[in-house]
Amino acid sequence: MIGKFWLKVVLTCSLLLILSSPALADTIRIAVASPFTGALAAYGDNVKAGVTLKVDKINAQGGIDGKQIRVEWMDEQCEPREAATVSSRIAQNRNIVGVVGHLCSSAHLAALPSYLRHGVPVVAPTTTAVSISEQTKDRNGKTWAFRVVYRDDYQGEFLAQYVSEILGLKNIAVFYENNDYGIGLKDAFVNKAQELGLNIVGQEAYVGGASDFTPQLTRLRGRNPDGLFISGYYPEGALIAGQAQNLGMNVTKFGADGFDNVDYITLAGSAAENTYLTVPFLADVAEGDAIEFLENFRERFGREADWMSVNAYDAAGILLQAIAEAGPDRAKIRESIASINSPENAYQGIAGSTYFNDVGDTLKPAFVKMVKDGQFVAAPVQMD
Amino acid sequence: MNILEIDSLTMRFGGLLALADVSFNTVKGEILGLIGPNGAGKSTMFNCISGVLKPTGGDMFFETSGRKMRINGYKPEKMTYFGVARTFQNVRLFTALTVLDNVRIGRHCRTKANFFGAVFRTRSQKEEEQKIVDDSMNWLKFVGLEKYVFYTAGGLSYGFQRKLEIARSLATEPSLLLLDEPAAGMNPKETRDLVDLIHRISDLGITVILIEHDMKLVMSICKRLVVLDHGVKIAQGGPREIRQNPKVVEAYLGRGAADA
Amino acid sequence: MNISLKTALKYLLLGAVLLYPLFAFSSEYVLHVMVLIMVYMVLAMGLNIVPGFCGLLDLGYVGFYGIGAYTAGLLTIHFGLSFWVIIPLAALNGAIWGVLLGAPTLRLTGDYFAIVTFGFSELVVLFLTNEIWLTRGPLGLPGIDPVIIDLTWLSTLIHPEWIWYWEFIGLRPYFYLGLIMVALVYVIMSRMEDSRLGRAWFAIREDSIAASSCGVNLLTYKVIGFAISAAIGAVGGAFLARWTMFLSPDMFKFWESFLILCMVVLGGLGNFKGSLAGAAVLIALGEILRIVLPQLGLPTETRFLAYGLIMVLMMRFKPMGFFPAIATQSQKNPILIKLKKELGSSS
Amino acid sequence: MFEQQLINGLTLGMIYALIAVGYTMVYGVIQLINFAHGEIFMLSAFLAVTFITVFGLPIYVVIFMTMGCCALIGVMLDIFAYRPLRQSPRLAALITAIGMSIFLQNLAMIIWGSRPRPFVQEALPAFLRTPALSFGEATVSWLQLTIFGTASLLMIILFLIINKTRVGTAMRALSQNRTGAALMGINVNRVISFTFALGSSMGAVAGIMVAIYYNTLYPTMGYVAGVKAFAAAVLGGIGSVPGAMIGGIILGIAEALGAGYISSLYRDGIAYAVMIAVIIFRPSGILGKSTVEKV
Repeated sequence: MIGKFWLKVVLTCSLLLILSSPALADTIRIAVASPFTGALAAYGDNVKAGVTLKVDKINAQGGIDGKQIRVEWMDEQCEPREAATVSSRIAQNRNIVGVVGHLCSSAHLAALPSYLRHGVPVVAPTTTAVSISEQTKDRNGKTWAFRVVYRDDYQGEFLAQYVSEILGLKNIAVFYENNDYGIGLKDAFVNKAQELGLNIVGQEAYVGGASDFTPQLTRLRGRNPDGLFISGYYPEGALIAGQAQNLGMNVTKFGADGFDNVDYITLAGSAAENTYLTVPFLADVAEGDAIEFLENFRERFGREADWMSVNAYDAAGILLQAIAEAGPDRAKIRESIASINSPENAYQGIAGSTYFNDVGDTLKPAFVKMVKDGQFVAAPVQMD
Repeated sequence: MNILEIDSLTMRFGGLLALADVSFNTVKGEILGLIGPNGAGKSTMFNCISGVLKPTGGDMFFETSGRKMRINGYKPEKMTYFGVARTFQNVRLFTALTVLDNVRIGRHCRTKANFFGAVFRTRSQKEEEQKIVDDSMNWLKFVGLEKYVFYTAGGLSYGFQRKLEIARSLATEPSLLLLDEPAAGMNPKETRDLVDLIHRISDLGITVILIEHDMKLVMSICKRLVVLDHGVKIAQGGPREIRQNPKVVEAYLGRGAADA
Repeated sequence: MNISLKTALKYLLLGAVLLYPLFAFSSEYVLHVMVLIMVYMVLAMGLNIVPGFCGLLDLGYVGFYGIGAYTAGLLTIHFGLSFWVIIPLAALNGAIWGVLLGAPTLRLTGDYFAIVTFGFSELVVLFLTNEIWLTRGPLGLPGIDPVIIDLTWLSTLIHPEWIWYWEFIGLRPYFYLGLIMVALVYVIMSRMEDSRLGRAWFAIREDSIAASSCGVNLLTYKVIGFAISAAIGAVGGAFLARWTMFLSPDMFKFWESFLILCMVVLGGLGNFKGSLAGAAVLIALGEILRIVLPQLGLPTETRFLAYGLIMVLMMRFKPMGFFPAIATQSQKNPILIKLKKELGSSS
Repeated sequence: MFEQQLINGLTLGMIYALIAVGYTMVYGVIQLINFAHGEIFMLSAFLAVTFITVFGLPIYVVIFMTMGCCALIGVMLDIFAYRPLRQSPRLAALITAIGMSIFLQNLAMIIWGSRPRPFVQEALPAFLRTPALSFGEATVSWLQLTIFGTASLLMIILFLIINKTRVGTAMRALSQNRTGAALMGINVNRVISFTFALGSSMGAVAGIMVAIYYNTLYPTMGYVAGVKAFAAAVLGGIGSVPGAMIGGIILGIAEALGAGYISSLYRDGIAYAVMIAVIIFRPSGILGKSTVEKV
């Protein structure tokens, strides 16, 4: 029996070896690590769509140095442990020269050690957690991980300022998702809001994946706020908006980039009206390549692109530009990306120009959108 | 002198009165027969004595290590520890385990190795294991199953399963053994072996209470009988008295039979 | 002759696996999967005690795994305790929770127990998620130190110049540490199985009423079994914490309990050696499906579908798993080998 | 605010009660925790939306069609997954139930995708969203009233079926003693199938109501709702149908008040904690009765 068991182990291992062995070398391979299954698969799809458009575009133009780009889609379900497995697989496969990913900050944090140890350049399209900034350098002080999105503290502060100065609200109820994103965003918002003299009338938390928010909303309603800050993602946000409406809580709602998905309006229906949100990308102020991108996206996927797709498109663009400059070599690609460090040599993507600081973070302006007549439109007043 | 005293024992299941004010004694060393038609409350009586059921009224006293104590409400494992062992009407063996393992489990309450002994294989644990095997083998030889030590219990014939169950209960070193229909389903040869086995058990000084429908068997080995019917004790005495007791005849054969 | 060839082959394979990390061609990914398999081997062996040995469905095993992992993580971060001190502490903490949960609930029938354990593991996840002051909640617990072997105190005694301080970097040391852990748990399991304790468990599983009339205290032995199982789960968790160096409550969702239960069922309820195979097969299957399914044009969800189906079909056609033998360890006990010889010579 | 929390809790409780009767009836007749019951609840929501969007049927027809479909799924579940295991140890049946639950959940994910989707609002009468009653700060919407009404009506029908019909009598007989019932000429398998059908169709209505009430449906929705409904069944005394109704309502209110006044983050924990406490301190629940194993 023991013999049988070990036989199985060895067979399995050899099978895995075969499967992970190098393929033909006339392609350049990059990996995209995101959740493609599980609760957050919907977001992963957005990233996939953005990267697909970029890669197909480059391939249609003849690839890089005549080599086609092949993308390995790595599903990590937004779970840290899975992400650690996936990152070690990517790091191990020397044919993969760079990564676009991960989607979730927690998965990204779990995956980073492997990338740093083995020297794999990573460009993250959507991870906004503040703590990532401390984990991007390897032992020799080289930055391997970059992100093309602003940090939570920035958009939280931005929102507080916008709410106070542009919307002119006074009494804010805060409803946040109890996770890294929701808490990080909320803390930055609350600090800045108090600094600005806003009155935070109540803070309530919810758990991701819940469907009934009435108990907390009932409590918040009792404090008579004139604005409701929902610090979380759109699936819960849409339900919260709807249930707030059912409870007769007709206040201005606002959220951050987690709300930027047309499904927010589909799910919340009329309750979505009068919701403001910050986004790293605004279709209405798009120009040039961005307009072309949006049209291509609509044509290809039959839905409107959201900022995740846009950022994924740009992240892939930065990685591929570095590959084109430095060739398929991980260390050289890293150097090429790290050299994009000032406004002068910034990467011109569809979400504006991107350049990185020492820890791979980027400074990008935030835009404000709102829901009006069942549509996302640019808010009448933007803030710089 | 009495090893077990049952004093107006009552067992009620909701509206059903399974045992009503039953009293009898068991003398140390005897083979007592507990008989009665189906549904008379015999197995319920065994379940009360062995701790599987907690009686709703009355008292049970049992003599253990020279002391008489009230045993109402003790758990089965405690009763086994006190010295009451039993078999079941429909054999209950650990069918997936070997014959030897079944008997070794019977030694459980007389041994004491714990987790640490098991993991570190201490000297005392090893000695105890050796002793468990030796004792178990002795009991298997006693019932005549020494050829089937490594068979799976579920694979044995019905008669052998009965014997194994007896061996397992003997392994707990009882002073009182409750046998619930041990001869059911046995052929005449096996029944003869069983009679011999019960005598040999009695010779070891173990008191036996026997539930049995085979009247010939009961009458031949029991000096004293207690008869239950519908939860009530209707008679008590030697085989001859019982056979002639009109109440007993009526209970077994129905009203009118005694008059005829 | 035939047997010796088989044995030789067995040791050859074992040797190949043992030496695998040292070969130049060894892949970090395969190593990672192998270490993961080892973690699940430990978990599956530990879980097997409850449904396999005692016949009770435990749907909350992952709760103890999580308790062990967070115990290890927090003790490392806040007190900098050594891995070797943490392992027994984590096991103890797991066992304590096992007793606390088991003692009041194990007197109930198996179905109630199943649902209580399920509720417990969900409560553990809720606790880990919501008690941010302690666990940092969904942010996860990063920055756990790797395993360190620190023998500097010894080297100062022998030769002060020597630095005996070894930090586990990469997967190779964890591979061997994992092997040692699996081996230790294996030995503990085999010794428990072939003992008064193991026999009592099997008796409970086979027929609890007969077991109690053999003098087995049902509650005590169920609680002992549950606590030991919990302790083994916690050890697996502690290893995980020091290996991945990152913990988050998501890692301990119900799905994990189901996966481990799948391994136990596949390998055979009550056969802890089968659990080793179950763990290896299911983890490897997951990795293979991750690659194969998209190439067949199937969504990756299909693999979860497959696990559910495997369970249903196993129960229908092979309820005892692929390796149904139970309580076989005693056959290797010298006492029984001797007995067998005696019986063989006498007949 | 308290009144509002109470009303919200009551609505929630009515829905739990409808799911819980499915658990409790199945447990009554075959002593099995049918973990896949929550998945039937989830499937009903998806089926309803599919019927509306694909076939354009009106909501009243869809409700009955979905009830029928779910009843069928419940019966199939019993016939293909559980019936072959009637004589097996209970562990095997329990593991099968878990396996079926995971299987159905992932099947739904493959068919309909994992994205949450809204219920088709256009299919509903518009007045449902408007307030029906209001006292003090609290309001009751027409939707909530409809849920109370439908759930109460179904409970009464269920009660009549169990207590006044032949098949109901057979169900009760079966939960007392299966062998005895079979000897009395009851077709055991048919009664069990009927029980699954009845429980599943109740769960189907609950599924549609939840999808409408929260305006969302997703493949994992059956998992948490199912466990909470089971907790309600345990609270009321498993095997007892009135118990499941009472348990559901109590749990719904406890959850709403607990989330409102104690901790919203532990609201799921409230159900689990209640369940564990009941199982430890009063395993027979509010209306259940304890049973003794026959030796």
